[in-house]
Order: sequence, then C-alpha cells, then structure tokens
Amino acid sequence: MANLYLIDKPFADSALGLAREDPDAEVVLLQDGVYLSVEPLLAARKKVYAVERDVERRGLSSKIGNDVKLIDYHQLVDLLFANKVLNFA
Amino acid sequence: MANLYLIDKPFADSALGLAREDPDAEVVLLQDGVYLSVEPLLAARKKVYAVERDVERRGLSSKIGNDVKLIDYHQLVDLLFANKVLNFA
Amino acid sequence: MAQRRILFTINHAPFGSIHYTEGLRAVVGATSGIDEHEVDVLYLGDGVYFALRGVDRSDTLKYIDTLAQAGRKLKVERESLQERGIAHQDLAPDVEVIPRSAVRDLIAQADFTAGF
Amino acid sequence: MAQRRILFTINHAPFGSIHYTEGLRAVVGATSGIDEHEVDVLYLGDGVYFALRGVDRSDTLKYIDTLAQAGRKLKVERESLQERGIAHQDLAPDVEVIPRSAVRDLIAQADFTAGF
Amino acid sequence: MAKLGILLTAGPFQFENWETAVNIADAALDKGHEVEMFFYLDGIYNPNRHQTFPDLPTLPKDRFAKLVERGAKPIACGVCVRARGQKGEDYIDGVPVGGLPDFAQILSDVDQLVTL
Amino acid sequence: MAKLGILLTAGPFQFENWETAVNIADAALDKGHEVEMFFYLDGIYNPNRHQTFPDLPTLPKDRFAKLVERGAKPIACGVCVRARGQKGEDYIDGVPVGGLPDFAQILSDVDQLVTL
Repeated sequence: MANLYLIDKPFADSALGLAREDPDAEVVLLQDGVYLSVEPLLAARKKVYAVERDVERRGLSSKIGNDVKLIDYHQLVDLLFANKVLNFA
Repeated sequence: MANLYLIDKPFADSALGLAREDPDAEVVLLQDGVYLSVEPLLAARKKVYAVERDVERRGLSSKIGNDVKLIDYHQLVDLLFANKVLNFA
Repeated sequence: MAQRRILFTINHAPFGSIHYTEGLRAVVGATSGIDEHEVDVLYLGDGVYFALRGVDRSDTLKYIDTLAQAGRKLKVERESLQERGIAHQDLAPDVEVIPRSAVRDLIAQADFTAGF
Repeated sequence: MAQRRILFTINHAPFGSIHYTEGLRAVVGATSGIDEHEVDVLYLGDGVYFALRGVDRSDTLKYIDTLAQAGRKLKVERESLQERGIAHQDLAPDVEVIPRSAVRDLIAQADFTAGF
Repeated sequence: MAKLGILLTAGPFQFENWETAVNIADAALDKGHEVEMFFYLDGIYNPNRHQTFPDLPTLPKDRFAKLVERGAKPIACGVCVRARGQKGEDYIDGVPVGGLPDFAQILSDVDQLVTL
Repeated sequence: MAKLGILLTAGPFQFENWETAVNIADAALDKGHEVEMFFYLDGIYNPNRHQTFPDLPTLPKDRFAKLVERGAKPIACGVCVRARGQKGEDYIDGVPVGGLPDFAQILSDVDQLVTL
C-alpha cells in the first residue's frame, strides 16, 4: 500500500516536497496539477499518474512524458481504494 | 501618475515580474499579497504599499519592513483615483 | 459617459477555474454597451496555458470568434511562455505572442484593466 | 462503523480564504460523532502562516480551545516554516513544530486525510 | 465492494472540483462501490435545482441528481447552507441538509476519503 | 468627486475579496465619491438577504445593504444568477439583476475600475 498523493496546483509546493521525500509515495496529478513539473518526482523514482481527461482538455497530451501514466476515473478509483490517500486537491 | 499594481498572492509571479520592470510601477499588496517578499521590488526602487488591516490580522506588523508603507482604505482610495490601476487581485 | 479602452488580463489557467471562459465573456460583454468600448485580451502567468494548440475551446469558441471578427487577437506574454517552457510550435495559430515591452504599451493605452 | 484517525492538513493561509477557520470547524466536527474519531491538525505550506504569534484568532479561538481541552495541539511543519523564513520566536506559544519525518509518522498513523 | 467518502468544499461552475468529484463518484458507482458525499462551505451551492444555463446541456444539478439516482448519498452542511442564505427546499431530491455530525458519520462509514 | 467601479467575482465567506470590496467601497463613499458595483460569477451570491450565521454579528448582506443605503449602486449578472439557481427576489433591496451591458455601462460611467 502506497501513500497516494492527490495533487492540484495550489498546494503543489508542500505536497511535492512531502511526496519526494516519502519512500512510500505515489502521485496523482489532477485538475491544474497536470501543469506541474514532475522531473523531481521522477528523479526520486516516484510513480506518477495524471488524470487523462485533465491532461487532454488542457492540450497537454503530447507534452506530458511517457513516464507519467495517464489514468481514467475507473483506474483512479482502484488506486484510491488500494492505497492511503493524501489529499492535496 | 503611476501604474498602481494591486497584487494578491495567486497572481504574484507575473504581476511582480511586470511591476519590477515597469519604470512607472508602484505596488499595493493586499489580502494574501501581504505575505509576498518585496525585496526585488525595493531593490528596483519601487514604492510598495500594503493594506494595514490585511497586515495586522495576519500578525505581520512587526515583520513587515519600514520601507513598506502601511495604508488604510481611505489612502487606498486616494491612490486608486490618482493612478492607473493594474488589477492583480 | 465615454468610450474606454480596457485591458483584460487572464491570469487563471484553464480549466481549474472558470475564469478562462467567463473572462472572455466579460470581454465581449464590455463591447456590448452603447459606448462600444475598445478591448485588449492579454494572457499572463499561468493564463498563457490557454494559448496551447490542443486546448479544448468548446466553451470559449464563440467569444474568440466574436473578438476575431472585431479584429481583436488574443495576446500572450512571451516571458510567461518562456518561464513555462512553452515553445512557439506548441501554440495555437491564432494567438499573438508579445514581449513584456509591448505589454507595457498595452497598459499605457488602457484606461482600465480587469483581471481574470 | 469504526473510530478513525484523521489527519487534517491546512494548506491555505489566513485570511485569503475561509479554510483556515472552517477547516478547524470540520476538525472539531469530526470528533462530534458517535465514534469520537481521533484527529490531528497539521499546517503545511502557506498554511503555516496561521502559526504566527500575532494572527487574529477571533474566528478560530473556540475551535482551538476545544482541541486543546482534548489534548490536541496544532502541529506545524518545520520545513514549511523554514522555507518562509519564519523563526521560532515568531510563533504562537501553543503550536508544536514538527520535522517532516514526524509528518510521515502522522501520515502512517492516519486512516484518512482531509485537506483544507 | 467498498465505500468512498467525498468532501466537496467548492461550488459549481467557479472551480473544476465539482466535476472531479462527480467523475470520481460516477466511476466508483460503475464499479459497484457505494458513495457518500458531504457538501461543505461553497460546496453546498452544488445541488441547487433551479440552475439554468442555456449553453450547457448538462448542469451540475443534473449530474448530482444522476448520482443520487444511482444510489450515492449526499448530505449538506446546514450551517453553511444557512450562512449562504440557501434553502434545502431548493435542492434536488435526495440531498438532505444536515451537519458536521453527519460528516463524522461518513468518516465512520467509508473505506476511503477524498477531499476536493 | 469621482466614480469608482468594482467588479466582484468571488462569493461571500469563502474568500476575502468581498470584504476588501466593501471596505474600499465604504472608504470611497466616506470621501464623497460614487460607487458602482458589478457582481459577476460567484460574486452574485453576496447580496442574499437570507444569510444567517449566529457567530457573526455582521454578515456580508448587512455590509452590502449598508453600502446601498449610502448610495452605492450594485447590479448582478443575470446569466450568473440563473446558472447558480439564485433568484433576484432573494436579494437585499437595491440590487437589481442585469447583464453584461450593465457592466459595459459601468465602464462608461466610472473614473477607475477595481476587480476583485
């Protein structure tokens, strides 16, 4: 069971800081959170997901890296129940 | 007549960037804008005001520098009519 | 009673808040009065994400069309794009990139500004 | 039906939004049910500005008193304070500064988190 | 099967949170889970039955009504409702006005909590 | 003496903007200026006459009512009102429901514009 950080942009600084140093962290970017730079997370070998709808409507599909896994809401629900949710949205 | 930037925190990055390079800029910090670091503005010799009520209720009165002028709403209204208002609140 | 020139700045990114589209509705609305105000639309800060080529415009298209017909382009600050690593080829073809010095000209020309 | 431990994080600064006080009302509310949940209150990011000594507490005092009577301290992340240049002498006497490693312990102990 | 709790503190239209909340709730129901929602702060504006907007084929109230139809159990914070001058009779069917003890009960009932 | 225009896009309680708007408007009236306000987006929630909150001696509606008494001229965006399921009859006296052409007229009338 991971610590699943749900991250939107307004609280990104503290949420990303926590997640980066948390050995059990996985991150879900949602809403404006999909604009965030995830290099530090990936460098720290964290698994990063992004909500596909939020990426697509913002025109970011071609800009987001292959190392970020796009998920739909059904996959998100599975992640929510399989992990401990850290709410930063 | 100055360009009077009314700045709250959410849009501070672009507003402060604009103001710093604007030779006619003066800045009013209001609401959560009073948390902003004003060193770059002061270094660029910009006049900086902060709304006194917003500073006081946040417990920042002793932390805010003497080079920031605290103003009440009557003074703010005078500033609004005496300048061109740039809305970033 | 007078015609004014209003600079609308859009600072909110799509789609976290509705300002990306309601700001444009207000722009069009400002031109709807008896004085037919002049308007400029400028994307700054995170607002510039609206200029990306693939952004869903279904809620904004009618306002953009109205503005385009009046000869008004959506302007985007170059420095805000650069800070976010957005390149020219990432942008929609109908936006106009302007440097900060031109932003200062827009400010100089404006009677009022409105921030969204 | 079970007693839970909930970690409430407060990320919004006072007073730009009402989350600084309504978050605490929700904390107290969470303890008001039949299961008497355990709660922790943690200030993170800009939320830590609430810990400043001179902050106006007129809207939050009753919630803070209720929590204090239940032996619950307001916890503030040290790293968030440091990033904002807030020193120990700037803080209200009733807040408890904890390092990020202790934040991880709070997370480990929590069944749920709620963000304000 | 499991139970999902959603705490929604943002209103309709202005921010994207209500859409995310509904999309997550819908997906949870698709998978056979149960959903309990608490409308808090501006969140209490969401289930207003009088919403009308010609341009939008589906309004927030329609999506929340569909969730109720599918078995989701929402409840609104009464203090928030009254502070904002709203009335329970203006809500879509199936959204009672309660209080924070109901939020405490949701914390007892659910297996996971999302706050938006 | 001059005229101040205020565009308010945030609702009561949730954000500080309504208080800033009222404080600025009050100060302008103190100085003999005129004030015109446009409630846009969530701003339209502000003048609801049914607001009640036991802990607050002065509610948003009371402060806006006082502004009206003192001669301020507010008007609300009708599209926003109807989208949010609100009704003009729930407003305090002196707040008509209009539209963006009224905002355009405010832009014609005033000497300065503040958006909050």
